[in-house]
Amino acid sequence: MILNILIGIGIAFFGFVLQTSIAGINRKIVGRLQKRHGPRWYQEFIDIFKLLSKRSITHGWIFDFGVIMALGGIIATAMFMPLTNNFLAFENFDNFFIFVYLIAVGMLGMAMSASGSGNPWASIGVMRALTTMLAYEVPFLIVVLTIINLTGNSSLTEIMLYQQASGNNWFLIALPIGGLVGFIALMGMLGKKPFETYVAPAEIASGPMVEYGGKQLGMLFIMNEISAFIEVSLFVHLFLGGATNIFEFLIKYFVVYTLANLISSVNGRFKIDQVVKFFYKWPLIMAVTQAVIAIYFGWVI
Amino acid sequence: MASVELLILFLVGAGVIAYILTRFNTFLGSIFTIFAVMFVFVSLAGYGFGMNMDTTVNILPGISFTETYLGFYFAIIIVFVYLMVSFFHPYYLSEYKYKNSYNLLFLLSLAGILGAFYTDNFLNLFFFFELIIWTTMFLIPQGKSKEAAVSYFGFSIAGSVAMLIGIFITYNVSGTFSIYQGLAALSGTNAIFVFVLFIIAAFAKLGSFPLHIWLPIAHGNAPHPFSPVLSGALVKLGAFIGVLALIRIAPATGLFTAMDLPIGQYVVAILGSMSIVFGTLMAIKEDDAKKLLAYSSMSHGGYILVAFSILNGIAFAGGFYHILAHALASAGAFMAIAAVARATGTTKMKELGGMIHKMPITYLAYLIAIISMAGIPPMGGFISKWLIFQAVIDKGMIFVGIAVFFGSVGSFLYVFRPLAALFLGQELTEYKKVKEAPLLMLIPTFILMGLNVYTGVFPGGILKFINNIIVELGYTGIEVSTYEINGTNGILNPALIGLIFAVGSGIAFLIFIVLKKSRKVELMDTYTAANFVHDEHLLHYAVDFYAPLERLYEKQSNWMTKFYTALAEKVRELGKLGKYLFMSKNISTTVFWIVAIIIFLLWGEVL
Amino acid sequence: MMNSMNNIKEVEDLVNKTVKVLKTENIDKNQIAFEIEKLEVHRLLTVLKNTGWIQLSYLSAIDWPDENKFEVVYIVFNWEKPVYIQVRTKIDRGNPVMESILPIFPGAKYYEREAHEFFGIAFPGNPDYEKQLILENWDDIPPLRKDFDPSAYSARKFPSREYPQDFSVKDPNNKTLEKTEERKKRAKALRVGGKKQ
Amino acid sequence: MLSTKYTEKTKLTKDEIDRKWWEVGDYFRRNSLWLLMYCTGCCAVELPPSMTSAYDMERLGMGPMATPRQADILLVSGYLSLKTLRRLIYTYEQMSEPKYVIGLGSCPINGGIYHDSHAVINQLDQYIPVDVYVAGCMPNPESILNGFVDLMESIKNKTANSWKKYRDNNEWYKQNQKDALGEVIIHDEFHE
Repeated sequence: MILNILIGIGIAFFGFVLQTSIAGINRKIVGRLQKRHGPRWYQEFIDIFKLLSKRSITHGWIFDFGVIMALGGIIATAMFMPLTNNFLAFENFDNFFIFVYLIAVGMLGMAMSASGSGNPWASIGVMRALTTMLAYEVPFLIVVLTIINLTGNSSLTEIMLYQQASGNNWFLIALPIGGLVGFIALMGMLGKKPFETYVAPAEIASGPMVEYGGKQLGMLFIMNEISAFIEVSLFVHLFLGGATNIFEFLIKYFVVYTLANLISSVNGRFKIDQVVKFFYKWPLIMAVTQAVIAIYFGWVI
Repeated sequence: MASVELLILFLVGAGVIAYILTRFNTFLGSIFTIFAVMFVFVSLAGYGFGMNMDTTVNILPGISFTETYLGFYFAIIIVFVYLMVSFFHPYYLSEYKYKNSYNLLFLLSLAGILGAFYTDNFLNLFFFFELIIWTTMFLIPQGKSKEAAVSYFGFSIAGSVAMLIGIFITYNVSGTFSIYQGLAALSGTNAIFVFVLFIIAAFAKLGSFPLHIWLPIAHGNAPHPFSPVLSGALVKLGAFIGVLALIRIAPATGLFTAMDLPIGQYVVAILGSMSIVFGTLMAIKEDDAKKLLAYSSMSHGGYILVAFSILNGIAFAGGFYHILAHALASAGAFMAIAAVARATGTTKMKELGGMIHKMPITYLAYLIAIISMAGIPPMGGFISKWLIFQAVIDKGMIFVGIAVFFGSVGSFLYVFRPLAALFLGQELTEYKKVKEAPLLMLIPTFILMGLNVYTGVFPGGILKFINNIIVELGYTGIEVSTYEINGTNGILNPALIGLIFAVGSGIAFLIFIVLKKSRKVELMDTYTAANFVHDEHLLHYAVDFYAPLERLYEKQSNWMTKFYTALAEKVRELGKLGKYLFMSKNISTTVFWIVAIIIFLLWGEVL
Repeated sequence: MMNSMNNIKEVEDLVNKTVKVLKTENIDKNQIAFEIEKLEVHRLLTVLKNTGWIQLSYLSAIDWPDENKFEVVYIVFNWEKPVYIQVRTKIDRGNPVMESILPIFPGAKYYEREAHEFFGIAFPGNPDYEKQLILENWDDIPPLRKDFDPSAYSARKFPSREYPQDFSVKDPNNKTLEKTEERKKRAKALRVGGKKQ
Repeated sequence: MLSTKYTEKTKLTKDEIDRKWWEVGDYFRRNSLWLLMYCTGCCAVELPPSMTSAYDMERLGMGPMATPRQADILLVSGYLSLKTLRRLIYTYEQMSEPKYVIGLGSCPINGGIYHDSHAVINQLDQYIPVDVYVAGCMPNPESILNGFVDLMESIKNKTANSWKKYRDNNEWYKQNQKDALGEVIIHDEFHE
């Protein structure tokens, strides 16, 4: 058990390092997109360690307890994440619902400490984050319902093996509409530009993060990176057939995150009720049609 | 060998003694009630688990008891909730008008519950139900709102009448009043008829979609210590009738081929999922914390209905576990709100804020309760939701799936609202002198916190007991080993999740401790874009927390209340017509109408 | 061009008809100023408002210390006939009191507060004209009066001290600058084929 | 174009730096300076060109941040009226340490063109300590970036300790602020 826990911590740390460096590379790509030089690739690391080295302020014990609970929840989720179809910390315990609901612990921790900081902007940011979560969660779970119904097993490694076994037929190809809904929901989960209403720096002064300074903000940045790692690797395992070796995983991961980031860098920002209206109009209809087609008529490409 | 009949008689006697004692001094009376309920709970738990309660009847005429796993499971949960709530009595009873009758009615309703779950005769079941309904009907207006009692009584009576008609139909079909032979003998159209009537009774007691109007009114305005009992325990009676209807009768209506579910079951599942969605939407809008938790009970009632309408072992396990998890979570949440209401006098979120600074333990109790309500891993709610998801996904029910997923994410939203508006945020000046709840009130909060965590991390023992119930109902249970639950398409190890969550939090705590200590700053010194704001009411964001979300469904939010007022209007007009016909001024018209009615009724018989 | 000329003519006849005009001044093609008695201001403003000059564009004052007078100016504007009318009156500087025009133009509330703050003119009839609006904790005579000396105030309130002559952070033994110079020279030399300029 | 000249580096004894890793933190603090977007005066119009493609401040690791809690640099861009100075001091005290102040333009140095006005202060240094001045009545983006490089240089040489100066002789600063502003935290009818 101790060895598994160590492997889990290794996976979580690997996820953090991977996501932070890819985010740094993406900042450079977006820089080049805007015809400017763009920062160094390890700029995200420097930002995080700079934050950890500053002396910050605290608004009471709930302000710190929430941040610890948030980072703890997210690290716990990342420890369950399989990287390739045979490399994971806890054998056949990587159930899909663990990821969806342990991220909710992270979200609850951050929400609690943000509204505990006593700043109205933080509470408004938390309200927007929860509303966005309500918006993108339902279509995503409907598509995952179809996937689990087809594969008959809700553990990520089984889903990977199912996709690799049937002639490497990824669910992105087998369920095209479902894959599209999954990607839109991924954009919502990552908080990328069209759905970035809860960290809107111009409107509500960076939302929930308004009162965080040195080390709390650094820990929240780490939490943000690891949750991005969880969400993107969930997408890779569910829709792109996971990976047989680590390099395949890295390539798929990089392609998915960069695509999401590029779309985000050319987009404006929705108002919060537009986000809810959008997600309950198109992605939900597409998810339901995909589910009906796949489960009842059995037309799976 | 504790005997059920003696327990009931003991409770009735204890009620009378409690009445006399509370008349003499409320504190003493309430302490006596606590010991009475504790005695019942200990004897029930001691003998009940081994299924060797003595069910012989020698004093009470015409009453007969049998012992079933199902009945015991419900009884032990409800008696436990009663025990937890009775710790609150000493501090609340002093301000109620009829305080000495409070303890009496409290113990009488407990006697009714014991009887209801142990009887095997339909009439006794109905009699004990009426005992519970009447006692709670007198308890609710102590919270100074007559309308709550009227609406509660109206809907409960509608449910009981439907159940009574069902009982009479089973009687003239099967010839006996015994529950198990009676239901087994039903078949064909009679079965469907009784199924529908029992479902109406279940919906009325559970407060599910079509008959949910009374839930927020009754729970919202009930006296503070009684609403945890109302929503934690009494809603479970509806679940009990639901089990009788959905599993015992399970009429062989036409099969719904795609999901191989009988049509009746699927309709109940759809109604259950509608009550989840409407409960969540109404709860997000609600401003009073107790009404909000009432709507959450409505949505969790929907989960229980969906679980029981899918006919396989996984769904039943999920349903029964959800009954336990919801009972503990909503009792804990309501008691936290009651503690806040005692300290500040109001439960409106507009007027409250920053209660965490003076009542941290109540805050922790509420936090753990809502983590379980939202179905988040380390707590019990997650296990039951996971089991229900397994069942819904296996059956491939998409629209029920939408409602179930919407409910689980939505429950995170509306349970967070009181947390943010009531407990966190700026500390308002008028609540600066508020003190933490007294020690006696904190004992149940600690116990409930521990139980919520226990049911979430070690569900093995409880699921094994639930397997007995499922086998007793005639379905195959789920395989549960000490640490793992294997559903049909996945394995879950809740102890491992709890451990890993602890490891993760340990790492985060380590990072936090290693780094430099941060400077304590009081709450008013926040970033207000350099404005000098001196009034913390301006900095506390509590009023209509999810405003953009509420705007989306503002107009459609009171359809059901409009429907019921229209219905009431129709009944009043019918009454006026009757009055006009029969009580008109000249006698001749009334006599004529009476004679005409008699002739019409006897038309078939005489001629 | 044509209609704006006769607009001015109409305005002049209208104002001359209602009040005794002391002086008129044609500022530019659609703005005209009238100087009238202090008591007739309210009457003229109500007449102008009824005939279309519904917007009070600005209210302020000018300080004439040598005549010992404050000149209060009201600028009203008409949306149909685009003509600005300035109504000017002279009030005593020693005890500057001017009835408030709140009943005619409610918008004048903040203008009057500002005029009071910067000139010290009292506006009875405006309930909160004494409240401070722009200057926070002002502790001197109203600043826009001519006898107020801002540079003296600035010297008194905001002292300044001598900076050390060379304030810089460059590190002398920082060789990066010489290195970049040589690199630039070499690059230029390469461009011209190594020949020394 | 050298914007400023060099003076003697102050000798820093070991016990002044509280913990050894504080110096390691200097590398990170130097290469990721976050700017508080608090555009107080007219020099703020020079910031967008220094962020976009021609000068690109992000390659130095610098970027705009919305709140003082998260920011390292307080950029005083241009003249400071009395009311803005009150809010600036309040924001400066909300920033997390170590924090730096950059004075853009000539107004923070000697009041610039508003030196004789009753509403504008003449020297910013009297009220909050300033690390780097960038002179010029609206300095062009190149000199602004040069100022940023100067700040990074002074962090490297550990001479950018204005926040320590503010902490150590707080009374002197507070006294100056009281003389000029009367009182920093004020009550007005709009926020009661």
